[in-house]
Order: sequence, then structure tokens, then C-alpha cells
Amino acid sequence: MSVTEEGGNEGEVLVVGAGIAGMQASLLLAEMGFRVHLLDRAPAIGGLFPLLDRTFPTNTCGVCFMSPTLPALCPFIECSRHPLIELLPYAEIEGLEGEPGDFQVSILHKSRYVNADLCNGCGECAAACPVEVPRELGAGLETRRAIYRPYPQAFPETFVLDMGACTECGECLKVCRPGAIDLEMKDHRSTLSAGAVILTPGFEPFDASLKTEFGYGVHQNVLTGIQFERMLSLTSPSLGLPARTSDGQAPRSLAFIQCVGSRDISCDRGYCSSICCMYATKQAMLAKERVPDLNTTVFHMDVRTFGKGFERYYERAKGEYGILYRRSMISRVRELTDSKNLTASCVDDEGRPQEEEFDLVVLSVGFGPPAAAEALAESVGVSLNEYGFARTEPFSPQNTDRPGVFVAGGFREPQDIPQTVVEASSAAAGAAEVLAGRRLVRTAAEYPDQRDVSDEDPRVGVFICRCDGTIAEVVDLPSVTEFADQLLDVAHTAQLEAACQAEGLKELKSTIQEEGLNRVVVAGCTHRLYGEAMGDALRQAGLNSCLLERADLREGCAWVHRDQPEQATLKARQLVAMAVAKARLLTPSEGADAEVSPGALVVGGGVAGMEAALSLARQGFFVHLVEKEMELGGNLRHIHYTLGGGDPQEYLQGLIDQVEASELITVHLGSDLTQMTGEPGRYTSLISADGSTEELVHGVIVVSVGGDEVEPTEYLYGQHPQVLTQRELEERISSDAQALAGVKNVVMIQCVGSREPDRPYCSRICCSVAIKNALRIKELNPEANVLVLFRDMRTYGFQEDYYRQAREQGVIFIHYEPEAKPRVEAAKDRLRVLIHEPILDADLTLEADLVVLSTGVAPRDNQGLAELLGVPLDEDGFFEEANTKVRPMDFEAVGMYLCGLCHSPKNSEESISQARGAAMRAAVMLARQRLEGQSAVPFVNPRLCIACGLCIDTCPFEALVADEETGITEIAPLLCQGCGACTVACPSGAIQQRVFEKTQLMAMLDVALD
Amino acid sequence: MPGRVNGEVLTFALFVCAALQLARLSVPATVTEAGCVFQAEDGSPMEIIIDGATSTLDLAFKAEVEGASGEDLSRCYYCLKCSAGCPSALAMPYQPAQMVRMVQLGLKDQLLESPSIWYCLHCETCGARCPNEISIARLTQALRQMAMDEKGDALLGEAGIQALRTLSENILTTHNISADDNSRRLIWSENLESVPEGLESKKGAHSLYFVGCVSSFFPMTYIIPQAFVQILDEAGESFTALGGEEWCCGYPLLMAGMGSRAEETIRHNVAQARDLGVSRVVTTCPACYHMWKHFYPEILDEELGLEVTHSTQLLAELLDQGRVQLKEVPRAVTYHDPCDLGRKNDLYDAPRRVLGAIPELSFREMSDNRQDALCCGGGGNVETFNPDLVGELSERRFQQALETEAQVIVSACPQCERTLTAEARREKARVKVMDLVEFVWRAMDTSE
Amino acid sequence: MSVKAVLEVKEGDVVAALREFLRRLLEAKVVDALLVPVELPSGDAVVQTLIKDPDKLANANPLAPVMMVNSAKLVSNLTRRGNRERVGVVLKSCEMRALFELVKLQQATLDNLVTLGIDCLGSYEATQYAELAGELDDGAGSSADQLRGAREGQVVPMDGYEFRVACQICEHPIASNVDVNIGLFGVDTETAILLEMEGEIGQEIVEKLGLQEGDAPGREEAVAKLVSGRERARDEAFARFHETVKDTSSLLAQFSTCIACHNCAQACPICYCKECIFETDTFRHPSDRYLLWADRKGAARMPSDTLLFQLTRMNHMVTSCVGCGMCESACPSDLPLTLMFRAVGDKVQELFDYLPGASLEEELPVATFKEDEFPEYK
Amino acid sequence: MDEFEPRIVAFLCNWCAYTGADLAGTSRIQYPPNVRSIRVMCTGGVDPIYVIKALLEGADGVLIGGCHPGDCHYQSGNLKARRRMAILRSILEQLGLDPDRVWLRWISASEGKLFADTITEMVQTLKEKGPNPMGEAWAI
Repeated sequence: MSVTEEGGNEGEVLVVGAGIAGMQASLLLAEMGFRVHLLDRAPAIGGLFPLLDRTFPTNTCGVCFMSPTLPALCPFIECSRHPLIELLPYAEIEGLEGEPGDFQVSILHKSRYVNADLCNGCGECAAACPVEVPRELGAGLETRRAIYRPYPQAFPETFVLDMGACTECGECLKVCRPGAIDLEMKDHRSTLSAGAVILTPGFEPFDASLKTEFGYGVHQNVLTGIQFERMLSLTSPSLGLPARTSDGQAPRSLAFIQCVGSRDISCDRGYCSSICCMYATKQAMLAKERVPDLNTTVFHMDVRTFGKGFERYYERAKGEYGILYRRSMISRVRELTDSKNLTASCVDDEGRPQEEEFDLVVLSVGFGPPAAAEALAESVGVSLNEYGFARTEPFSPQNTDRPGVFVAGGFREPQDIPQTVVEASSAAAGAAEVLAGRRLVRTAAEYPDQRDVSDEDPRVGVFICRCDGTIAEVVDLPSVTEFADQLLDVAHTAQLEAACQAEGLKELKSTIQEEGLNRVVVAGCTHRLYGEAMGDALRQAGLNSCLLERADLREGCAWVHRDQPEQATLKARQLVAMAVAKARLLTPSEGADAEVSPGALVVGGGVAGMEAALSLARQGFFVHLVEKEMELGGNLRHIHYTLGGGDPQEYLQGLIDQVEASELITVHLGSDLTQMTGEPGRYTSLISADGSTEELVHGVIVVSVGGDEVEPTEYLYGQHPQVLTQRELEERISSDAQALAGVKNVVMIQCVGSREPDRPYCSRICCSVAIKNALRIKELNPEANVLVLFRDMRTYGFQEDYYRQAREQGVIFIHYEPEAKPRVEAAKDRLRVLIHEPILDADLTLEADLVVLSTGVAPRDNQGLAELLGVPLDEDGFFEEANTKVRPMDFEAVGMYLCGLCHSPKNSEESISQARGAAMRAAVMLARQRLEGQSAVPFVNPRLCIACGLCIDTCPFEALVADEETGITEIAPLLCQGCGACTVACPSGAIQQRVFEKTQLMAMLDVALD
Repeated sequence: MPGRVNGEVLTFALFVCAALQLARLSVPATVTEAGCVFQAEDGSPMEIIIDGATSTLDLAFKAEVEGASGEDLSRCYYCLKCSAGCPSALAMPYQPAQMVRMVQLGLKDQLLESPSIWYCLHCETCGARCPNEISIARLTQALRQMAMDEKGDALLGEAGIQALRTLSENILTTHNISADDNSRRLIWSENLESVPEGLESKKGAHSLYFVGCVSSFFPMTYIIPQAFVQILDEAGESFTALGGEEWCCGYPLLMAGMGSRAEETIRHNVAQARDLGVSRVVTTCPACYHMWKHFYPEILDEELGLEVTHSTQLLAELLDQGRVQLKEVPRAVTYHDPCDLGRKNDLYDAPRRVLGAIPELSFREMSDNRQDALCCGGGGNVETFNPDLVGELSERRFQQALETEAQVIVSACPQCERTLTAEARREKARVKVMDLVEFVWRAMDTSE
Repeated sequence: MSVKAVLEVKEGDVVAALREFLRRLLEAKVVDALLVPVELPSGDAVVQTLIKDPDKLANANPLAPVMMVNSAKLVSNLTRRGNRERVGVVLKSCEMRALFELVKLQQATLDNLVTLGIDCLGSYEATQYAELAGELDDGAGSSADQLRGAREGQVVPMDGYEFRVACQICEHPIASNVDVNIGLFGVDTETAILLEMEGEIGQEIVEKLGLQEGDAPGREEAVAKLVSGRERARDEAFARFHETVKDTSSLLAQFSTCIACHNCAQACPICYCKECIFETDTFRHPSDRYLLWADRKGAARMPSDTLLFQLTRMNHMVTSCVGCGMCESACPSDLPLTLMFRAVGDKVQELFDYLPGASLEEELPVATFKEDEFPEYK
Repeated sequence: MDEFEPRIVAFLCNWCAYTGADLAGTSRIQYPPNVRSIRVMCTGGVDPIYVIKALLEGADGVLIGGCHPGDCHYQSGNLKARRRMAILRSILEQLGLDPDRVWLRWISASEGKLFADTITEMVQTLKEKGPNPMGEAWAI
């Protein structure tokens, strides 16, 4: 890609911390046209992620979907090769001067003692190093050398010397051929400019050895959740099998202990770490899959599976996997001398002490702020909260208290991957707003006209790369070259020292021209590297870039068969022959492209819709905001106070004022979207209001149509005036100071209409809403008795503080099981609530002045809109995003996004983050201006197509349609992502894929087995 | 399911536990009959109806308990860790977490009349592990006081309570726990080869050695003060003791629910110390230490102006200063952390440092150590109520010590030494139980 | 809504009764046209014929024990681009099942189609039929012996003749999912033929033709007997097949005579491609390719790609194979295609619990997948 | 050559298995040189005809390497491939050909070691099986 500046003064963003959040923000901003400096304290990007390879609730990895352009490799790789992202590994930020839009950042670059320009990543140094220390991302289960690469696929690939561990024995120096190791290398400092800063340094696991009662670090078979996670990764030393440290055996019984370093003020962790219930559940399921006769017990206080799809996941764990959840915390873990088994002190069903024996105990450790949080906060000039996480203001969850500095991910509050992706996108939106008008714009590079090679006989040029000797030292390249020269249609062979370097590329280009080549094979490193540069050389020489084929003699040959040079040479010859066989048959192909219509349509004028619209407008895009009702505001109009402080009504009014004042936003009140046609990036919609219809053209659409409070059908709701919903209580309290006069006893019932058979999801917010109102009642009348009847209190994250506060204020919490739900009876003019109290095993009758039902969040009737847009609803009726985990703001369809309650229950701050994140995703699309398709798209031979539709059925991207007349398949090349599944579905070969045509692959097979 | 709250008025009996089990079976199943009904007229206190009998649901009860114990019980979210880890929980009719719930729901009578509150060892395992920093020990301490104050007559029929009353009366009259002649407090010094100069009430001494009742009056623990004063003497420490003017530290009163009457004895001890002009108080008894360190300032509501040190700390200090020389002791040794010293005062390192300084000594930790050390069973006056429970606990701890294959169990508490020695005798085990001061004294190189 | 009726058979002439029935269908405008097997004047062959004029039914013979083509393919031709008039088609079970598969493959539609199934008494190869035609009682019709056998649930070929392999092992002698089935098994065809009809069309036929309701009480038992006999024969045939084709060399021994004529694909009702991929450029190799192969191994078999063709064709359509055996009937090299496709097809279809042609609702196995199947792949 | 060296053709998806194979390279994990990899975008694009052809041409084993279920970069191409391979293997089995010469494995981009281990294991297994009889038989 080549870029030009849109306005002068290009926009630059510094992203601090290169985990999921940092990579997501960087990719979005870079894709949008900002220059990104992605800094991390660690020697490689990726954060904690390389530890994992299965994430909940899908039990897959799938982070590749995070990239704004699909399909994509891992975000690690995408970040490392994006032309606008500069990696600054092993660096720390030392100071931040200036104003939003114009910061100067001082950076300390820690010395790697390895020269990045010289290191070729060969790893000889590490092999020679005699020092072994625990590997950071091995969770203590693995070691590394003093000179090392943090993990095999780490970026950058340059090795790093850990001076703390190094004995300076000099072994590495001896074996390093490029002479890249420099023990004299010093830390150095630099400054760079950035218009905005995003802080995403993540979080750190709790040190489980601080809770001595669990015996971590003492008993061999007690692991932390992080260690167990690592063990379950297929890349771990055990290849994903759970194993006891003491004897390497697979466990037959496994205990998880929750809340280790969470919800525990005795170790200054008063908050809930939010993700441990889910990760333990996931680990329990994975362990069970791999050790089928495993019995697993999860000891917990509340199971907090509050995210989208999480409750079902939890139910599956219990039902399908037979995982036992016990509401009892462990007081002590002891080790049995002989078996090294563990006993856990818990209570039995009667609440009496009991010892349970397990083969393996996993401590579900919580998460704290990163170790360097304080130093970072100080150098950047932002404040931290009492727990050391970044402080943010109500209703602006990504804003730190320093303008222009944003925060996202675990450093703001412990959170899962979907929320991290949301917040990172939202923070990116913040940065993009600061830098509006300073984007770099892509322009097509200038190339000579492509030569028409269709009538030419193949003239294949084979270029064999020595890779600075890396390949040549194993493979006998002269013999390979000689062999290649004999192959059919090979017109020219040459050896290059380094095909990826400027000189090599120049030779490639000139040889093509001089020799009149029309197909090119480069035999060297893997196709993943330098493909763009080599394709570019072909285009400069007047050839279509699809006329290039690669033969992987390095990663796939020289490096993996070092000990068998003869065999490696034979293999290399064959790989070249295969590449030539295919190259002979290659035909030119270009990716399609199309303009993106400017502007966005936002459907739904609640908080989410308005925040999304405003963010887009601030980034310079025009927006049509369509609201069904006659006023903006949605659900927030009914919210009068919040747990975190801040005045919702004041915020709402401010938001409405800004929307109305924005020149780029057109508000359509009392309006409906009645039709949408067009294709990705170019939509035409009809907006109807009051009989009149308006036609709008837009490039993207954001759906934010909100949700509803569930209307209860139980607990005498609607039959007794003193049975209210939480929202009604809030309205009553806010509208009338005397509303609670005479009210002394309030009973709140949780999970009304949530986690029930007909609405089996958790509504996420009801627990904190109940806490909020309970606290408000206590504030208004400290003498009031407030009892909350709950199944699991799900006050995740810092909301746990308010749960504790409510208890301290005397609010009484009583647990109930769904099998023994409370009963509400009318007794004269009052209410009675009958409940079983499990701690004392007593049946209580509570006389109440008010019964308040904590009702869930229900989706609106979204069916019509879903059909109109051609997007799916999930099984609960909420809109279904493209990927639960890493694309929580996107629909699968290109250019369509979603946010707010129509996606899933969430609180207003989460809606704001998601709305701004969705706006950022949409803005990337709008900023791109042109949509580019894949070049390896299929093509249809209409003579052969018999209109059976199998290809159409198999396409996951709806890129194929049947011609209405003939039924013959047509291709929408912009939607096609080039998987080739259609070509397998078609029995007649009528649809085939460019660059992967059947004749080409079969020609490779012809020579592969010689 | 957990011990059921029912309508029975629980009579307080030593063996009430079994009775309770029976009573539980008779609880009617229907909700309204068996349950508690909260009622509240405007402004009037809530009432609780049990089996048709109405009593006041005393919201003040929780406030009172919280005030008296200093514990924020409302914070509890019933993780049940306290119940799971409490060494006496199995013997308790109401488990620790249930006691908290009963306070919260105002079930005062049942709670105050339950033996549960007297089975607490005050070992603080609960408090050390509670994620909400609630100490059941502090709770039961307050409840014992309330029970004694308010239920006194109802409880008097119970033997254990009688014993505690007697004990408390003894303390208040004789100033020691064994109703001995208090002037004979230094009787242990009579067998010393040389009695250190100024052992009794020497003005101007640097340290006051507060010997404590157990070591003063129980001959099997005489060796503790004997060894300690010789060490101090050897090390050239300027110290003295109060002799007959040393009164019981008051801790047994607190445990007996008579803390409210401890003030006089506390004032006496502090006045004596001040009178001598010492700058620090040293104890060999962790309970005395804990009293001096925490309860004295708390109860008197003033700073003592005195440094309070435990013998283990002092020994470590003397070692650091090179004032004590230790010779080789080629023996395997384990250390038992006294609850009052460990969990209550975080004093884990000093005794280990001292043992670690002894050449040739092989130190072995028990599987439960430091913060997780098991109670020897001797705490909280539980012996008065349930000697069997104490026996079980000391046996359990003793077994852990045996597993280390140590030849000597070192502790730093006269009470622990008593309990574990008794167990060693029962077991006929060839293991010595020794206080750290005795062990150090034996290890001291006094050849010069 | 199903209804059963009886067609009167006069003087034991079943074929005449059927012709009369078909004629009345046309005359009463139940259908506008009929696709029905008609005897050639020579009498030694029967071909499917599309008839609009009732008089042309004179030589129609749905009972003729021969199958020149699987008519599903003809119905595909008739309906693929829509079907303006109401056409009745007389189909045997395997033809009906193939038709359902083709509907799912969007190669045929059931719109405006009235499907008339007929109990299949088994068919002979066309050459055998030509020889046999004279021997049959009823001109080129079925023999009275066979009809009597059908009543008892037992059909045996004429002495000295064999049914087609597919028919010998066919355990679906009755067409399912048809609008009207002409029932012969367990029916006393001396006097009557059973008509089993579904849906509105059944009502319409009963009303317009003034049919008598009726039933054949012995039918179920007769069918069960027939099917169990066929299943036995099938299992024995499979066992023989696996005995014969059990490794590479025996497979090659069976299939090396394939001449790549692709007749099997032409005859197969499921092989619906306009042009087989093996006849397209993908396999019409440039001449240097043959030399390359010969060069590599010293020799190259010609015609090339024969086994590749067989296996690929099988891979394409075996999940939908209805076992009609037309491939084998069409094969000039006498390859044992019927058994091969039936033996493989049964196993593959079992993987997905899929019975080709059984229902329109069941998705084609090749058109879908499940998240949680085949956990053995790790 | 003394010992029989199996010849393996591997179809590797661009995003996971091929990248995993690359990782084996960058990690210098050694594995037997018996495999010839063919890159495809997705296992969903591996036409069984390639596998059949490879076997008929005498390949001793065919490996199809894709993303783990749920991780397919095209949503579900790997699951489609799984079904197609199940069909193909069933066909082979019924025809007396060895279905265990066709392996379908999930190998993620980070599983370089798993890729190498898979090749090693496959080579070992195929050595035990001996040469694909098709290699000799069909070549006349």
C-alpha cells in the first residue's frame, strides 16, 4: 500500500501495551490511516495471549478474526507487517509532554544486546546458552535460556539477552554468525510525537503464593489457573494434556478454587476479576474433553457467568460435562504425603467441615494492575484508582483524566476478550477523534500497464534465493538450479543472494523484462514473507502479481531438515518442480474493488446510537440518526442515578445537545428504516416517517435499537401495587422524595425473567441495579430493612465494591436456588415473601412493604429489522454478532455494525464503549473509501454450470448468487474471501478459484511424487 | 443442610449438641409455623416470631455485637471458609458462618445460649483466611461477654460456665488463674543456681519480664522463666520482674466473657510497669504478649508508652547483637506456631531465625505452618467445655509434628507446651516438647 | 389425508385395467399429460412416452419388467425449467427416489407434477427383456405368475432369466412419497388393483373417477416377506463384493477394463452435470502431459484417469445413490458397478443416517455439515 | 535406499497449518523430509479429487492440515473438509483401500511442534504400513 497525506501533519498514535487491546487499537487506527507506534515493555508483542489457545465461550482461538481486514493471520503477524504500525518492543514510556493532538513522548528503549538489523533469528545463540530460567509465558512450567525469543512465533523475531540471567560466558557470541550480539549495547532514549495515546498495558495475575492456605508453591499438584491454562494449550510441553506435577499422570479428580486474589479485601483485592469463573469453566471443560473420566469440582461463592452466551456455557459445563459447582470456599489445601494428592477443606451440604481429596487443584487466580502501572501512570500523567487500575470518569469509560490519553482493556478493569476488543476499539475512536482530518489516504501505486500473457507460451523464470546462506548451507542450491533449468517451460534460472532485499527485487524485475518471462517462481522463504514486495516487482515489470509462485525452501525445507542435507536437496528440487508445474498454468487475476459510499446510517437514538453517531461525526463522517420515538434518549431516560456517580440525566442532555448541534448529524425522529438495498459499502435505505419517505445513501450502518426491561409475570407483579420492578422503584424514588415514606421493609428478588427456561441468559446488569437501589434506599432511610434474594450476585469488576458497601450498610443478602424460588403472598395490605435461608437451613417469612423485582433485559422485536438487513438474531432474539469473542461489534455482513442493548444486556458504560467501538469499526470502513476484494476469487464457466446451487449453499459469505433467469452462479467478488469451498462443492468444475485451479494443483501432484 | 434455627428455646447444657440434633428433627416443615416473620410497624423495631412466640428482632443486636467485637459482620458474603477451616466447627451446633448469619438476623437468644460460642479456640484461623477480614474469634469473644452479662442466670447451671465464673472470681481476687498465693509468683526461681540480681521489682531496669500465670504456677512450665532469666542474665540484659505485684494479664477474663471486669487488673499491671520505669515489657507467654500489645491500649484507650516484646523477638535481637553464643545441637527440630503469636501478631520469622542460628540443627516445618499452623487445642478456654475436642486437636497437631520426624517440638507458648506435652505423654512418643527459651538456653555456649 | 381405493380388474387383465385408469386420468383432466412406459410396436422394448392424447395409451404398459432409463432424469428434463401443465409420471421406486434427490439438487421440481408410483416386480436387462418378451403371458406385459407371486410377497424371474442385480437386492420395491401408488404386492390382481393416494390429488382422483374405496389386507405381510428376502440377498451380495474387492489389486482387477466411455455417468440419474468434469479441459490434458507421465514412470496407461474417474464420480454422488443400477446396465465393460455403489453407498449414507430420496427435508450430506460430528478428527 | 521412505503429500491451509509448518521451520524443529506441502487457502478448498489422485499416483499418505474447529478463517471450511474426508475415507475403506493413508489434522499457527510431530508420526505409521500398493500396481 502506498499512502499520501490527507491534510499535512499526519496523525500519529502511541499505543502502550501490545496485548489484545493494544493490537486491536493499533490495527484499527493503522487501517484507518494513522501512523501507530505500538510499544510494549516486553521484548515481543502479544501480551498474555500466547499462553492461550482456547478462549471462552467458543473454546476456540479465533483471534485472527480480530483484524479489521479479513481474512487475516494472527493479529501479531498483522501488526508486525502493517506498513503503518511501528513496533517498539522492550521499551518504556518515560514522559509525556504537550497537548492532545500534539504530544511529545520520551521513550526508554531497553537494550536487547542483540542488534535487530543483524539478527536473523536463527536461534543458534539460545541453543548454545547454558543458562536456563523460567520462561515468562510458560507460567513457570517451562524454561528459556538467558538469550532467547519469548516464544517461537514472537514478533519481532530478534532475540533478546536477559542480562539479569546472563553469566557472560560468551558461548552465544561464538555461535552467532551475523555477529548480532553486542554485550556493550546500552539502553537509549528517544522522543516521538503522537497526537493521542492509548494505554493498554493489560493486567497481571495474582501471586497465588500470597494465599498460603492453598499451598501454591509448596504442594506440587497445586497449580494456578494461568499454569493450567498453559498446560491445556496444545503448544505446551504436555501438548494440552492436564498432568500432575508430581508424577506427570493425568488427574482423575480436579478441583478449581475460585476467587484466589479476587473479592478479598484481606489481600487488597476487593474487586471481582470478572473472568475467572469463565476461564475455570472453560478449563474444566477442556480438561474433561482430554481426560474423559475426569471428575471436576469448582468451589465458588457465586458463579459469575454474566457475558453474552456465558450462562449457556455454564449450563453446558454442568449438564453436558458433569462439572460440579459447589458453593463453598476452601479454607485449606493439604498434601497427602504418599500420593501427593490434595485434600481441600470445604463444607458439606450441611455446612459442616469436610475434607475432599483431589489429584490436582487449580487456583483460579484473579488479576491485578500491571506491575508497572504506577510508573506508567506517573510518566503519562494519569490517575489510578484505589486498586491501581486506570481511573476513568463516569460515562466516558475510555477517557483518563488527561485529555488525549485513553485507556482500554485489563488496565481499566479486569475483563474478558470481547470487552477488551470493544474497549480497544472505543479507545481507538477516541484517538481518531482527536486526530480527525489527519489521516493518511491510500493511493494506488503507479505501475506500468500489464502485459497480456494469455497468448504467450509459458516462459517461467526460476529465482532461487540463497537467503544469505541460510538455505544454501543445507540445500545444494546449484544442483537445484541445474534441475530447475531442465523443467518444462523454464526459460531462465538464477540464484539470488536475498530475494527480499532491494537488490534481489531489482534483479527480479529486470530479469523478467530482459528475458521476457511471463511466469515467475521464487524459491526461498515461506510465501508468508515478502509476498507483497515480490508481487510488486512483478507488477513493476509489467506482469500481473498472480503470475508468481513460491517454493518454500527455507521454513519448509532447509530449516527442518538440517541434518539431512541430501534429502533436503531432493525435496527442494521437487518443491521447485511443483512450483514450476503450477506456475506454468497460472493466469492473471485482480481483486475487484468498489467505492464506499460516504456516511453512516445509525438506527436507534438511545445512548448507544447517539454515541456512535457523535463519534463518527467527530471523525468527519456524516450520519443519519434514525429514531423510532419522537425524542432521543432511549432507556437512559429512565435512569436517574448510577453506582459509579455521575448524573445520567445531565449526561444524556449533554449528549442530545451535542447530537442536535452537530452539523454532520441529521436526526430523523419518529422514523423507521423500511428498506435497505445495495451491497457492502454502498447501501440505499428508505426512511419513513409520518407517511413520507426519504431515500438515503450510506456506506455503513450501525444498529443500536436497544432493548427492554422484561415485564414480569410472576411474584404478584401487576396484581399488587407494592410489587414493582427496579426501574419503577427508581422512577418512584427519583420523582418523589416522599416516595418511600412509610416503607421500612423492602425485599428485592433477583433473576426475575433471567436464567429461566424461557430466557436462559443472564441479564448482567440486574445485580448492580439492585445494589444501586438498595444503597439509595439505605441512604434515604438508614433504618430501612433491605433484603436481596439472589441466585448468584454478579457484581463483576469494581461493582463488587458496591456489593460490599451494600452489605456494610446492612443490606441482607439471601441466596436461593432456582428449585426453591421465593414465594410472594399478599397478606391484607402487605406482602409476605417466603424464602428458604440456606446458611441456617431455615424457612423465613419476610413481611415487606415493597417487593422489588430485578427483571432482566429482553430484546425488542428485532425480527423485522433483522430480515430487512439480512442479519441474524441469536436464539434469545438479540442481534448476533459475527464472532462472540473478537468481533462483538460487527455483523458478518461487511459494513454493518451493532452496539448497545440490542446486542446483549449491558450497562450504560458498556453500551457507550461498544457504541464508540462500533463507530470506530464503521469509520475504518468509511475511511478506506474503496473496498478491495481478494485476488484469488472463483470464476464460473457458465457452459458447465448446471445451477444446482451447491456452491451457493456452501459459501459462508453469501458471495454467490444464482442468476434469476438461468440459475447459473454469479460471484460478488467483494464478498468473496477466497476460501475455495465452492470449488469443491461443484462436481463439474464449473466454478474454480484463481491461483488454485484444479489443473494447477493436479499438475503439482503430477510432479510431487516423482 | 446446616444446623437449623428452630423455635426451641435452647437450654444451655454442656452436651447440648446432641440435644440439638434431636430438636432439629422436630422442626415443622411448613414455612409459616417454623419460620421467622419480620414485621415492622412504622418506626417500631422489627419483631421476630418463632413458633408463634413473638420476640423482638433486635436490630440493635447486630450493632451491639459489631460494636463490642469491632468486627464488620455485615460484610460477610457466606463463602463458608470460616466454617470449612475452623478446627472446632465439627463440634459446634452452629458453625462459624451460621453464627454470623444469626447475628445478622438478630437471633440473639439462640446464639447466646449456644455452646458454639464457647467452643471457639480463638486460634484466628477464620480471621486469617476471611476475605472480608472478619474474625469469628472476636465475634465469640464479644458474644461470650454478652452471654455472661445477659444470660448469666440462665447459663449458671452449666458446669463449664460455673468453672469460668470460678476462674474469673479467682483472678479477680487472687490475681492469678490457679487461685494460688500471688506472692509466690517467683517460686520457679528458687531452684536456680544463681538468681539473677534484681529479679524482683528492680527500679530502672530496661526490661520488665512479665512471666504470666501459667509459667508462674504450673511446675511443668517453670523451666520457661528459669531458662529465660538465665539467658537474659547471660546476655547482660537489664531486666526485672514484678513478683507478687504481677497480676493475671486479664486474657482469661476476656475469654471467659468477663472482659468488662478486666480493667482493674490491667491498670494495675500497667501502673506497676510504669512505676518501675522500664522501657519495655517482655513476655514468654503469647497471650500475655497479645494482651499487652493490643488489648491493654484498646481497653485503656491510651498508648502505654512501653515497647512490648515477646521472648522470641528478644532472643532474635540478642542473637543479632551477638550477645548470645550458640553451640551445635545436632537434632531434628520442628516449630509449632502459637496462635496468639502467629496469626494474631504475625510473629513467624523471629523464632525460626533463632532456630536457624543454631549450628547443626536440622529444622523441619510441619505441613501446616506459619499462618496455616494448626492450633494445639489449648486456646479459648475450650478445655473447660470440651476436653475431648482439645484432645483431638492436640493429637492432630502432634501427629503433624511426628510426620516431620523431628526429635524436638519447639514452641513459644506455655499453653502450647502444656497441651503438646500432655499429648506426647499420651502417645508415649519419644519427642521432647520445649519452649524456645528452654531450647536456646540448652544450646547456649556458656562454657566461658 | 390418505385414501385407499380399488381399480376393478376385468378378466384378470391387469394391464388393461391400468391403461383404463390412465386414460381416465387424462380424460377427467386430472392430468394434462402422462409420462408412461409404452411398448414399441416390435414388442421387444418399452420406452417412456409423454402422452397427451388418451388414444395413444393403447400400448402403454407400466408393468413391463424392464427399465431402459431411470425416468427421474426424464422428469428432470420435463420440469427443470418449470412445468406449465399438470403432468402425471409413472415411476418405479428407484426412479421416484432419484427424482427426490434431483429436486434437492435443483434439477427438477414437483410443481404441477402428479407422481404415480407403481409397485416394482423387478426388471430385466433390456437385452434379456427383448428375448423374453414373447414368452410372457400378456404380450410384452408381466407374467401372470409374477403377479401371483407378488400377491404372496415373492417375485421370481422367469425360468432361465435373471433380474438386474439392482433389482435382486432392492429392498425398496414400493415407491414412497408419491401422490398415487399403484399397489400390486399383497393384492389379488385377478380382480382388483390397489390405489393408495395422498393429499388433495387423491381426493380429486377418487371423486373425478368415481373410485371405490377399498384395501388389500395381506399387503403389509407380503411386502415384509419380500423385503426380508431382498435384504438377505443384498447382504450376501455385499459379502461377495467385499470378498472380490478387498485390496488394491483386486480393485484394479475389477476396474482396469474401464474404457472411460462415461456411459455410467450418462445413465446415472444422480450424475446431473451438463458435462462431466472428466470431459472438460481439466482432464483433457495437453498432449505433452501424457508424454510427461510416460516419461516419469516409463509408461502411462491410456485411456488415463479411469480409476480416478470412477472414484471421483463415486465421491460426487454416492451419498445420493439410490441403487437403481443403471450404471451397470449401461457399462460396456460389465464393471460390477451396482454392487460397488450399493456397498459403498450404504456405508457412506449410514454416516449421515441419510436415505436418498426418503424426504425432501433432509439436507444433502454434501451440502451441509455439523459442528460436532466426526470427533475422531483431532 | 535400504528403508522404505513413505512419500506424503500435505494440503495445508494458508492460515493455520501452513503457518504452523512455518513455525516448525522458524523454531528449527526437525522432522522427516518425506512431505511435499501444497498450500491451499482453506481445507474447505481441498477437493477430494486431489487426495484420490495423490493416492492413485502412489502417494503413501496424504495429510490435510487445517485450523482447529471454530478457528477456520472462513468460518467452517475445516468442518466441510472434515465431512468430505469422512466420506472419502469411507469410500476407500469399502473398496479395500487403506483409509488410514489419509489424515486430517487440526494444526494451529502456533503449533509448529504439533506439525512436526504429526509428520514424524505419519512417517512412522506409513513405514509400518509399507508402500501404497497403488504406486506399483497402477504404474504397470
